[in-house]
Amino acid sequence: MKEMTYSEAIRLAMTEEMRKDENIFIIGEDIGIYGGTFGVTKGMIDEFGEERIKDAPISEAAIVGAAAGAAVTGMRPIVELPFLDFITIGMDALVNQAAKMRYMFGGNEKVPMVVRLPGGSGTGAAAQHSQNLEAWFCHVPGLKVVAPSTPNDAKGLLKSSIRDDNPVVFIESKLLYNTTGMVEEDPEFTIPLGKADIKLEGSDISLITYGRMLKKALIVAKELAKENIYIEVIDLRTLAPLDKDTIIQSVKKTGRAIIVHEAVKTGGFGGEIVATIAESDAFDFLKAPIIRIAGVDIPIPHNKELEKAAVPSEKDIKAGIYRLLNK
Amino acid sequence: MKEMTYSEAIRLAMTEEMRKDENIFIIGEDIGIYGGTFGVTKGMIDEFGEERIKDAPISEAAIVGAAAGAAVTGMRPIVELPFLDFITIGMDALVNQAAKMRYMFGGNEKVPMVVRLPGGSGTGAAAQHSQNLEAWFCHVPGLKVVAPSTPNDAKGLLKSSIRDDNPVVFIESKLLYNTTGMVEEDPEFTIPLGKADIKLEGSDISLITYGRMLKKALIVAKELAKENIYIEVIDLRTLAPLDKDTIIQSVKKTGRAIIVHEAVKTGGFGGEIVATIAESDAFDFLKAPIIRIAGVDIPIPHNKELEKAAVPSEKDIKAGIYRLLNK
Amino acid sequence: MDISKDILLEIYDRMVTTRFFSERINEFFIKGIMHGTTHLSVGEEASGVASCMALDKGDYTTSTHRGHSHAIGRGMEVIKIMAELFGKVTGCSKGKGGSMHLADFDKGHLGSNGVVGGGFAIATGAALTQKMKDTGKIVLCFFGDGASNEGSFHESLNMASVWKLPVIFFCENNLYGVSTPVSKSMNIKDVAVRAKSYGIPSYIIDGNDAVEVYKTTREAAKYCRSGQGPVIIEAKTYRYLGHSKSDECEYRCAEEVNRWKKKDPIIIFKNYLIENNIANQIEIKRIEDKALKEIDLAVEFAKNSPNPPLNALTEDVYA
Amino acid sequence: MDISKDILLEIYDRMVTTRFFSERINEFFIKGIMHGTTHLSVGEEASGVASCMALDKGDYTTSTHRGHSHAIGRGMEVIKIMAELFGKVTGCSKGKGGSMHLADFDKGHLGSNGVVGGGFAIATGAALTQKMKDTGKIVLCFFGDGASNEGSFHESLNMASVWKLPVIFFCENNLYGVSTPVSKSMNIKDVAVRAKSYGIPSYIIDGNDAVEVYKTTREAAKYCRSGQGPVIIEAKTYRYLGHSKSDECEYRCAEEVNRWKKKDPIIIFKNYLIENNIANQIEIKRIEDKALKEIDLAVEFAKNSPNPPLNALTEDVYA
Ligand SMILES: Cc1ncc(C[n+]2csc(CCOP(=O)(O)OP(=O)(O)O)c2C)c(N)n1
Ligand SMILES: Cc1ncc(C[n+]2csc(CCOP(=O)(O)OP(=O)(O)O)c2C)c(N)n1
Ligand SMILES: [Mg+2]
Ligand SMILES: [Mg+2]
Repeated sequence: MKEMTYSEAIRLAMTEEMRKDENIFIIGEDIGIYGGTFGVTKGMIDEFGEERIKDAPISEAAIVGAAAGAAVTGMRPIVELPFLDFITIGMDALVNQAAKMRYMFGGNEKVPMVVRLPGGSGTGAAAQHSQNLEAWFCHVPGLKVVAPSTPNDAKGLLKSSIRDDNPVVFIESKLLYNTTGMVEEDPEFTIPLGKADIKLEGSDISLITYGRMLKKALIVAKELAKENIYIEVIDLRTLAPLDKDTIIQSVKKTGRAIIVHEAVKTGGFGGEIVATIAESDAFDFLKAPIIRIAGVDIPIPHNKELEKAAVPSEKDIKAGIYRLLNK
Repeated sequence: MKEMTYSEAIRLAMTEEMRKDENIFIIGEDIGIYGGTFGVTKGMIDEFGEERIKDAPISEAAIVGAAAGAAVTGMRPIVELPFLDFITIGMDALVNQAAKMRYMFGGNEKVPMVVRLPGGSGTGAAAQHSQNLEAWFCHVPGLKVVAPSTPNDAKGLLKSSIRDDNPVVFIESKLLYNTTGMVEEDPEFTIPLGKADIKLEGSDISLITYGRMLKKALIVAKELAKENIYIEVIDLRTLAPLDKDTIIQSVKKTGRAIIVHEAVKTGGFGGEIVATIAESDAFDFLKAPIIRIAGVDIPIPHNKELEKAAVPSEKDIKAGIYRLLNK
Repeated sequence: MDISKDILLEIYDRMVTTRFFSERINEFFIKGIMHGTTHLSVGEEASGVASCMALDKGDYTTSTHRGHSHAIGRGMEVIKIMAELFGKVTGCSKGKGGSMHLADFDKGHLGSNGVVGGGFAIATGAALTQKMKDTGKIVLCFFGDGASNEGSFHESLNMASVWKLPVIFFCENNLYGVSTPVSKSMNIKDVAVRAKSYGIPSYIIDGNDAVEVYKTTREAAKYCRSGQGPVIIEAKTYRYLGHSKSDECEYRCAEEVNRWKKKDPIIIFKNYLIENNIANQIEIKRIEDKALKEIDLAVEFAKNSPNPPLNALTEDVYA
Repeated sequence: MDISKDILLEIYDRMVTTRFFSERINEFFIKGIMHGTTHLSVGEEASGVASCMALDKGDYTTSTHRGHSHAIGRGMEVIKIMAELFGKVTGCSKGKGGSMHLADFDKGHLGSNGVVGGGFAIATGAALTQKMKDTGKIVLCFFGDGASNEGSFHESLNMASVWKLPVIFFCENNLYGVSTPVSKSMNIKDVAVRAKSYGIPSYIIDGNDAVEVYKTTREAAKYCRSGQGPVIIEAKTYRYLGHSKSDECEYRCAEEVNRWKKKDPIIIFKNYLIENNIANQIEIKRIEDKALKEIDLAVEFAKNSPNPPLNALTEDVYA
């Protein structure tokens, strides 16, 4: 294990895979000498050259669509968009083409591609540079959706995503790029898609989260342990396919569930998690309502204080837990 | 009241509003002499001319974006896309521009526009012409989302949508276009956005649905009434803002909830409805899990039998209800 | 450029096959015995078929909603196309795609597309593969006049030109996008003018002349293969039938249709073959009979084929 | 075309105001005391300001991520722009927009945009309003060289040309989109070439020459107002600073930057004013001092303004 940032872990995952398989290349805006909007691909052009670290024109529809076209003809492209928000321009290519090609053509093709999207607020860049739209992708059969919260998960899951024969939307959290953690160095280390990770075991409440909110959840859980409240913190890691078993088993054990995500609450992926529990046999074990602590239903504002108030705080999470326990 | 089709009701709503307010115009592909993909605007060009029934080039991004630009400068555009699926090309204009303009610029502007999208499967046109993506729009603060199930609702809600000062996504169900019903003729008749309609009262189960599934729900409810099972059928009509009160009151009364929608289950709007119930005080009244009967998680296939099997049938709904009652 | 008799007759064969196929499908829709929708290429057989015939083995194609001529042009088995339109499990897409989703990856046909403009970027990506793997193969991307107003046209042609990718963007300009004449969807007469925006060459040709279509495509393919980048070919042509099922064609006059029918691509090509002593009436007749028979057999095959089993419903969403 | 002294001096005023404003913002970001991100127009003041000054009252503008020059050019109050960047409730967007979301609907400025290419269609729609209401007003749509590769560019310019809408598509070609030089993002030298795809006129001008920018924009505006449709103006210019905060500019050489600094738009314009006896050194100095003072006051105002109240969080999502 070696300590590195989330950003370095992602770069390492790509580097290792690209060394092994020459069909892999990265396509995106300013990912070459500039190193990408968040510096994730910095330096990769020195090793892999312009042909495999492809600086594209500002053309998100063509970037995502060309990746799909390259994927069905034998390449394994990795797309990087500068901000998740701009996938709005590539939605036809992603949703109507990449996700459906295999099924629509009778299962004759594979579409091995990864679309890396830096999501989330916290940088002050406001409404068009701060969204969390994972719920959209989870509603598209044919796509897989991954959202790692730690450097090690990022590395292991990205490698699995690159090796997967389906289009994978890989959501990176901007505010995590500079966070550090211990990362497996073995180039054969991967983390399978579709497996949640219980980041902390507990008996009183199942807290289900992913991405940037994990950190806050763990802090709250540790604080509450002092009050003898034991939270089980489940990091979904992959949203589609969803690891329903882990969620349901945990809720059966604890009898209480709280879902935490950064995306705006209404229509967010939290609803899917609640429904997964509410329609399962874990329902009979429930001692309290299932609640969601999620982003406020607004476009993200620029002002720092407002921006902060738009996403769940540790206080919000704690308040939710107390609410559950008083029930 | 007068009997007319869903399609005629929509045309009448637009015609009445356009006669009253010359700022309203329709923009879309082949909506003039051709009358639109489903004939909804047929004949309108005779009354309103090319200037107000604007045939546009095949350019969905520009169509939706131009509507936004026209809206903020004093017009009240109605967009018609040939199929809901093609909004994928206009997502930036809809989500990053129209929905956010008001908030992002400090509340100084209004964006009165309606985007009419024919959704759903059943026509055999396969994966790229059959989607139900209402869940996406409900996850975008700044948008309102309407999905009428009857001709009268279509008329009343479309008029309210046109008069609304916000971008409204108005989802029409293709398979409903030729269905008939009694429609209010009073040009001042409207139905407010955000109000669900209890289409059938009942005591045993709350069935929450919208759009094309309403018909199936009512048939099932009538059949089950013969077995002394009384279903309360709630037609949401507006998905955003959601009429939580009506849902919660009903579930408090019946103690059981089943959600039915045509869209694929995973990530669908059903999750939001389940969560609305599960986190409310209706939770304490629940006698059984909350279940969703929804589309199979697949792209829509062409074959008629498969296509039919991809969306909830009356049998599926009935089975769900029996499941709930045996609990 | 000399074209061998074999190729010329094969072009004729596929053109008449497309014509008969389309007419048969049209009947089925009129009779209401076919599920879904369709967009027929009657009148456009030369542009769709002769261009495909100009490709080499291993080259790729992407097609549009109006893609039967391309599927047949690429040599896909007619029985499988017919079965697909019938939604049968023996169809090229196992009955899941229908009229707008025909593909045969082994033959390099990456598929038709229900989204207008959906193929531009896919073709560009496929061409990127050819360049990165240095295969010497090229991609032919079909599109309509209407599709050239989609943003994906612009993004893809620009990208292909910057990266000098081997792709022919082949416009079948049939003068209308559904009911909208070119004059109302763009402020220029020729789509090919747009090549200037990308610094690439273009051709404007008579899309109803199979020989010209074939020769121009071969020439463009050669240019692409040489590594100089993409090309636009604009083939002027016309569809005789409605845009899709149930189109009354109120937006155009009968006189216009009749004018174009006098330039029928199949008749023009037949006359060419006869006048140049490439084939005689008997040979021509034999090809036509064979094609008709093939359609009959395909219909037979499709009708007798089973529907996909219900468990196919959830298969092949993921690899 | 004669330009009045008042207008010339006002252009100079707004240009130096933009320069001082930008330099001050740059400092704030270097010091790390500003939240968010920014894209500065230092070196591009002539194209951004003189074009706006060529508009009439009631005309509209749409702007880009690099939009301070346009906001100032349209005569928006500097204190409100500054306050907006500070995220204060006194900002033009009540602190919710920040550097990329400046608008003043009363002044016809429909706003800058965080999405590259996001303004094309909005400008087209605003121009449609002018045409439908027959206002005689026009729209000026700013965009960058990089933005011209977005699909929305193509769709919008095509639509505007087909409908003959009164909109000037004004390209500030600063030779790069972030780190990508024009030569790597398109296979043509001049963005203006793309006007051919839409059958519309275009101009290529020295974007660092305020007088040329002003005159060309007036001329183009006249053309638009006459109902003949849209126009492209391509102004060649250069940004001195990085793309946004924390850009080392590794993708370009110091020599290039220095070459452009010799063609500084403010110095060129100052010399023009003096050489043509439009203003003397003292007048110039007075304008510059006033501008500097205005920035100081704006900073003061912004710093002393309150944050938006917490209840503003959920306000103004809907009308
Ligand atoms: C993105 C998208 N927009 C609209 C449609 C509806 N539609 C199907 S075909 C068509 C016309 C296409 O015109 P053109 O590209 O000229 O092809 P043609 O039908 O003439 O062969 C339209 C508007 C669609 N399928 N996809
Ligand atoms: C749709 C979209 N893609 C990418 C970006 C990231 N981005 C911001 S500015 C920029 C470069 C724009 O270049 P250009 O249009 O030439 O404007 P300039 O910055 O040079 O003024 C990019 C790629 C974005 N904001 N929006
Ligand atoms: Mg056409
Ligand atoms: Mg630039």
